Amino acid sequence: MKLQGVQQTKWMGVLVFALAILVFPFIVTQSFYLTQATFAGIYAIIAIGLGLLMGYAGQISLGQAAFYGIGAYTTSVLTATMGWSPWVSLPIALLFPGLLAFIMGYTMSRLSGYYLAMATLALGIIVHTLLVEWRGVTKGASGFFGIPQLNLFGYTINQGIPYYYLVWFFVIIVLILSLNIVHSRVGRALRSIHDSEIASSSMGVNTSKYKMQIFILSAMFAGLAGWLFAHMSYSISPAAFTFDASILFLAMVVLGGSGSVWGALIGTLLIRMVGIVVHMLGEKFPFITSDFEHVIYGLILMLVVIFLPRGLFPTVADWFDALLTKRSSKKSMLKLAAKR
Amino acid sequence: MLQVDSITKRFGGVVANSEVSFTVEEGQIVGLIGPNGAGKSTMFNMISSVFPPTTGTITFQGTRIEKLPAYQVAPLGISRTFQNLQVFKNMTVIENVMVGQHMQTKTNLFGMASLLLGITRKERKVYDQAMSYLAFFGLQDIFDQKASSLSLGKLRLLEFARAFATEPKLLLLDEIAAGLNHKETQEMSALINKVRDTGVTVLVVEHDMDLVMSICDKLVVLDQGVKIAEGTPKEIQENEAVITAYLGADIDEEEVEEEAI
Amino acid sequence: MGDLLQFTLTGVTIGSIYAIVALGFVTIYSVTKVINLAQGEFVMLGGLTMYSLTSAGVPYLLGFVITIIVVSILGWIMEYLLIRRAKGADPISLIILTIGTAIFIRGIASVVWGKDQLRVAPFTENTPVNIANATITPQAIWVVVIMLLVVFLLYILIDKTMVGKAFQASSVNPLAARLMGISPKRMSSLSFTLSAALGALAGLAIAPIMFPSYDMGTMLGIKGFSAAILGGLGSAPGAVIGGLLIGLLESLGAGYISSGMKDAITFSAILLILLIRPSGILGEKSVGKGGL
Amino acid sequence: ACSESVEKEEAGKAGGSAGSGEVSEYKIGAIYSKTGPNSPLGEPEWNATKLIEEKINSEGGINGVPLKIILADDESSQEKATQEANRLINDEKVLVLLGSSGSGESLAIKGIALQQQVPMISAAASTHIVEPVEDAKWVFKTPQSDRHAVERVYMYLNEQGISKIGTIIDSNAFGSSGLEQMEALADEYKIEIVAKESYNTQDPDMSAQLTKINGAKAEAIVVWGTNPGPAVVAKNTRDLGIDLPIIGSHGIANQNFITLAEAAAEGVVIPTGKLLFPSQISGDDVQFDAISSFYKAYTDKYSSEPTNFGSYGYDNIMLVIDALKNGATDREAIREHLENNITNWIGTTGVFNFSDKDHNGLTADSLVMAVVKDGKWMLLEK
Amino acid sequence: MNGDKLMEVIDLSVSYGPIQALKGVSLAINKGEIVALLGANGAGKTTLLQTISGLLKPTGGSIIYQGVNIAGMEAEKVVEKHLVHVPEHRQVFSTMTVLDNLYLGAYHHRKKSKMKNIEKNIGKVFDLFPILKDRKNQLGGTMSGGQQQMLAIARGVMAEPELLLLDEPSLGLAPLIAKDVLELVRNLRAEFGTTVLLIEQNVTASLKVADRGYVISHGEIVKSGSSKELLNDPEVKEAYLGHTVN
Ligand SMILES: Nc1ncnc2c1ncn2[C@@H]1O[C@H](COP(=O)(O)OP(=O)(O)OP(=O)(O)O)[C@@H](O)[C@H]1O
Ligand SMILES: Nc1ncnc2c1ncn2[C@@H]1O[C@H](COP(=O)(O)OP(=O)(O)OP(=O)(O)O)[C@@H](O)[C@H]1O
Ligand SMILES: CC(C)C[C@H](N)C(=O)O
Ligand SMILES: [Mg+2]
Ligand SMILES: [Mg+2]
Repeated sequence: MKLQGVQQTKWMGVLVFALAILVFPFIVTQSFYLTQATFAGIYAIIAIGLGLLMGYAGQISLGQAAFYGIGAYTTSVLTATMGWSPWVSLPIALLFPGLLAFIMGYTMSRLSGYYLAMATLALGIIVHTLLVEWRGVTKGASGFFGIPQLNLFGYTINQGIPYYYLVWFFVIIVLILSLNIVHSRVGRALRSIHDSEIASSSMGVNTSKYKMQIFILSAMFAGLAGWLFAHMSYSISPAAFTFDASILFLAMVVLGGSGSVWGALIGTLLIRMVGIVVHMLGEKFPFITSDFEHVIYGLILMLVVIFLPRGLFPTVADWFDALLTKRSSKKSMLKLAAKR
Repeated sequence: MLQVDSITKRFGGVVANSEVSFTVEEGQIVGLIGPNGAGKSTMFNMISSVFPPTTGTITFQGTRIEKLPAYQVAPLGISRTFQNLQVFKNMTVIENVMVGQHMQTKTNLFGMASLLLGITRKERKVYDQAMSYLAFFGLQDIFDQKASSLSLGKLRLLEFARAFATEPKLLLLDEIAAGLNHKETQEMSALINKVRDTGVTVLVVEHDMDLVMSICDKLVVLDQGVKIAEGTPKEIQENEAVITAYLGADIDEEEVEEEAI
Repeated sequence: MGDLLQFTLTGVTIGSIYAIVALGFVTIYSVTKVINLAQGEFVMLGGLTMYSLTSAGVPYLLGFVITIIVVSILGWIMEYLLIRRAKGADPISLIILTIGTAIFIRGIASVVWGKDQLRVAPFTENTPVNIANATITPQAIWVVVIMLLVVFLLYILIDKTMVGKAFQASSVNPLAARLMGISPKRMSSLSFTLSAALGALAGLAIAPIMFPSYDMGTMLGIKGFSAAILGGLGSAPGAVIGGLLIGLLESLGAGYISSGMKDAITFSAILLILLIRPSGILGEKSVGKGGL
Repeated sequence: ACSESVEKEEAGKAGGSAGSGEVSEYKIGAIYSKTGPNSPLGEPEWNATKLIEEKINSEGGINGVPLKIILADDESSQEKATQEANRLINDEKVLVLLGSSGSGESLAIKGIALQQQVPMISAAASTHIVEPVEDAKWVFKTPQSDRHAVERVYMYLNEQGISKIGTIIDSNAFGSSGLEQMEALADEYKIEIVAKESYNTQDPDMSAQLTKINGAKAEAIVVWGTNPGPAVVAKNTRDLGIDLPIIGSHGIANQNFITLAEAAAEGVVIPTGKLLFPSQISGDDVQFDAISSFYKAYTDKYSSEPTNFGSYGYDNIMLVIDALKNGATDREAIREHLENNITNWIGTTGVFNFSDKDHNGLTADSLVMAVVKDGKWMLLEK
Repeated sequence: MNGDKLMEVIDLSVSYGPIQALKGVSLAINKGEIVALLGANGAGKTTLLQTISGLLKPTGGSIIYQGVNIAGMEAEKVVEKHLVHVPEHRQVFSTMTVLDNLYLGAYHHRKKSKMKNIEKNIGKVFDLFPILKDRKNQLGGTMSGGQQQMLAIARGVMAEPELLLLDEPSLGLAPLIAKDVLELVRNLRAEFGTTVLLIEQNVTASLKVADRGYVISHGEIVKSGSSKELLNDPEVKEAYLGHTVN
């Protein structure tokens, strides 16, 4: 059902995307790319949640890695130390980050802007410190090891194609969930908060409730990613859940475009791609080392913000729209132009 | 319907409102006027619960509202527009109005996320309803434009339409005609009347005396935070205190004319 | 008791380092509303440039001056090439822009200076001074002195001069500022140059203490940012209070509670303070009636 | 990311893989942290590996089959290590995986090696890499474990008659697993840890922690970390006028520590492999030949010191070559060979005795104590 | 009061992207004149003022001010020529005090050590708007709508304008004050010979203070004449006054 003038989910897009996911391992068979794609999926889940938080609740989080880490450590402790089944620990790995977000969100509701960013940064650092110091539970800085693999119907989900499908299965679920939220009345309400919080509250939108819900949801997404990451790896360590990781997630969202769910996904893939391209260049030209990767990575961040301030996806989507509407009417072209 | 009872609001040393009381009866158009800084917007903000009064009570249809958060006042049936426009710039015209209808449907974030197909039917209903509101305000032709591309006059209308879409019982309009020229102001007057005729009570703040005098059933006049008069437009126009504080004598129009050139 | 004094001296030293970095944040923020997360990289460049100059045999004082000039120029370039072109991007994107810049600078620095920590000589003879059973090195005293000097000058500049008002005006309302004859672009580039100079100064002051290396900027950036926020964004005295507070929390936390938990202690305290004062210790509550 | 393999695609197909029959080359994968924070470790390991590859191939390979080592850089990141491990095992079909330099990365790879049943030899310190052995069937390692280093330090302390120590560790993986071992072995060596402090790698000042250690009446300060932390510790200790002996870890067995700490470095004692000062090793040491020939070859080629890390890289590849030479040419056979046939095997790190109970195969004797004297590391005579 | 041209706008064009907002506007203002600019919403009035003051760059045409073409000159340079623009929507510095706002109005002649002059001017604007004096330490953004408008005008006066561009100065002002503001325009001229270009939605009132007026529509000047002429022009009445000729 097409409602003109209203943002709606393009189910066609989701379908095409899902198909692409499905056939990817048949086209690209190298294990290297498959691992890359699996990691990309894990990060995409975090980025989509963070994108909701940034683009729709208008909040920045400099500590998303904390929730990711809590998800990963929760399931690691429950399965490796306490012997639970990973499937039973999955809800707990979502619950804990969500709960923390709830408590944090509750106390942080008085903060805004950079002060809120500071609070999330603090959260990230506190959680990281606890992961390092609470050695009795987390086994400290050298990391938690011996995390069991996932089993499904007696079949072990190994790294490689099985894990790739598992991860992307969850990505698609998260994607659909998020698209639904964004294109519902709640999403609309959230977008309105972005433009004028005061006006939306006088429309009866309970802004702090929605912000809180999104914060919790994004934390749970990160927790899910943590769960996936833990059971893929034999060991995890606090080093994966640092400020740098939080920044990386942020960069993914901004690159892709924080105003859209697809943007976060695209941004994630893009960042992975940069890594791969530099890796390949490195094989051709030995002087391109990983140091160079950072230089190029920094460069790309700079260029995107300067030339595509809204991020990659919305800009490209607009070009696309413009192309499509070109023939339909001159009027809409003018409208588009006026937007610029 | 609305009862404002000895409201005082202080900002540090500044007393924006002092012991102000007045009532608004159902179905009326009431004007709140007074010189700049009299405390009109402050009063509006307290009625719509943007911030609470320092002392005093505000009762709306029997409910005390002065301490409620803003989003809880809206469901009771109070809606408002803003002196400095607060449209949702990055949304289309119809989406703006649909946010206005936020309260007409329920379902929270998690319920929403899990519903796949059910929502579209509901969406359709909201959409059609929004369209009819737009038609009411003459905005139907530009329903899919981004709000940021509209001219000032249209923006004022959009704010109005959005506030109306919350299906309020009481509508607060803060300088809704500011920046409109004479002709547009007249159109706005007509629209306010039309809205009242649908059964909505209206409270307006406005400096355009032509508009105020022509549509209001009752006027409340503030000056430096204090209520100095209350009555029908006719009474107010003749009230000495109001003339010296606010309206100014009509005679000087001719003076100006003589001096010119 | 002697311990307390020692912890306090140490806290003040570390805190002063954070404070100088925070002052860089404040300088840029108060003009452009940009949070420049590459501020730590200016500090790093200051330390490493000085290293290269002194090891090339440039006299100490001359090296000092050249370092500040070189880094200032880099700050100016950053503003001219990047920030200016990204006007219209929202604050989050701008943060990402500065992060991108930081990563870029760090990458280049690791190619130029390698990855090892380097040693830079102290300003003066560095025999520790004994104060009632506690010691402090002359270089640490230099750090504190420089910090105080900087905050004093900044305070005068921002709060007492027309330039300071112009700084603020360009950030509050650039359009109106232009109509008053203030060029927000010039102010923006001035603020970046100035804060790069501050960064370089910080780098010079702390290089003899903490062995500069290409990756020192991140930590300093985080702590400086935290100090600036804690003090109340945009307030120079606030940045100093924030920096000293964090330094003291760290050293007292490490001294009396647990050095492993010192970051958790410090940042929990920051959270707590923000809950009580949501706009930082000296921060103004954001004003403007919005649409009311 | 830089992986030094030429004609990779081709080789992947030709495959010197686990299969038997006519083999064109032996393919080995090595993941070392050539860049990132662990680069001081990874760089010499990487160099040593290349050195051996060239040497073997110039001598006509192993039993006529050339050796092909695919080197990969994990940039000191677990995630990258995982990706590279998957690539080397599945795409390149290597026989053995070497690396990585850091404990965290090694543990990450360990999971994959176990899943895919590929023998792996790590160059990192943590004991968890090979313990418990039941959970490390395919995993071996050559560097002395933290346990060895701590044992060596404790032996030294006992000799000196010091029984109360204050520890200060880097709060990263290296430091904390050092502390873990210090705690675990304290009773056995009758050492009392009177203060446990830590710092973050980039912290500018550690006076607070040191004041606390001093106040706790420690008789020595043990600092477990890599540069620059220990240099700051040394400097702060001397600036504070604290007159306690400082004992470091093998993590600072390099000249840079001395460059940074300057005068404060004087007298600092550490446990280290012998490769730190080949010229000071006595001629009758069983490792003498191995160490001096490797040292010479390395310094000739790279004109830099191989450091202890070079020795791990060297031993790792040499162990594999030993297996191949002895006809163990598939994954399972190499594992069997490493577990069963490495006894009294002389490497540059130490003398190895692998078994199904011990996949590290070293004792604390493989470490010696060194002290800074006149700006140089010197062997500490007993 | 005639002949001595202070500013002449010749064939000025301005575009927002593909949309042309001004299409060859020409007008002239003599020294000491008060000129009204009339036009419907979106006609291009604000655009014209912003182009004159340098906030917008024209795509064509010239603006000769005191014999110099200032078209395309940066806004911050234009104001140094004592060509001062009081913009639409007040644009006060919301987080700065009233006093700081006023000081900034005089920013462009800070160098000539005219501090004494500045103090004098502040006294003067305080006389004009006593509320500003009472609230001199209140933050601009917390003032009421009308108070902010007064502050914006006062800030403009602080710049010692020779040519003052006023964009809807009485927007949101109470009727009494609105009259005062128009009165002020005449006082400025009387006292300092300030020339004024004025935009007002209240066409009658603005034509009453102005000597002459221009009517702009869809980016083009469609009419001009003395205030009397325009006031009595049937088309003007029809279009802007809303009531038909009686
Ligand atoms: N946050 C605040 N801090 C200090 N004073 C304030 C604040 N908000 C409003 N005021 C003062 O309170 C008084 C009332 O302001 P209010 O905005 O209600 O006036 P108003 O009647 O709406 O005027 P206008 O017609 O000019 O919009 C003014 O003197 C104003 O300066
Ligand atoms: N930033 C902008 N981007 C695109 N179009 C614009 C922009 N600003 C103004 N316009 C368009 O330019 C035209 C002239 O606008 P302008 O603001 O000059 O009108 P005005 O006469 O001042 O109207 P008002 O009485 O509403 O203030 C209008 O059609 C408007 O939509
Ligand atoms: C310094 C080294 C001994 C570190 C060690 N390889 C590790 O586990 O990280
Ligand atoms: Mg008001
Ligand atoms: Mg206008």
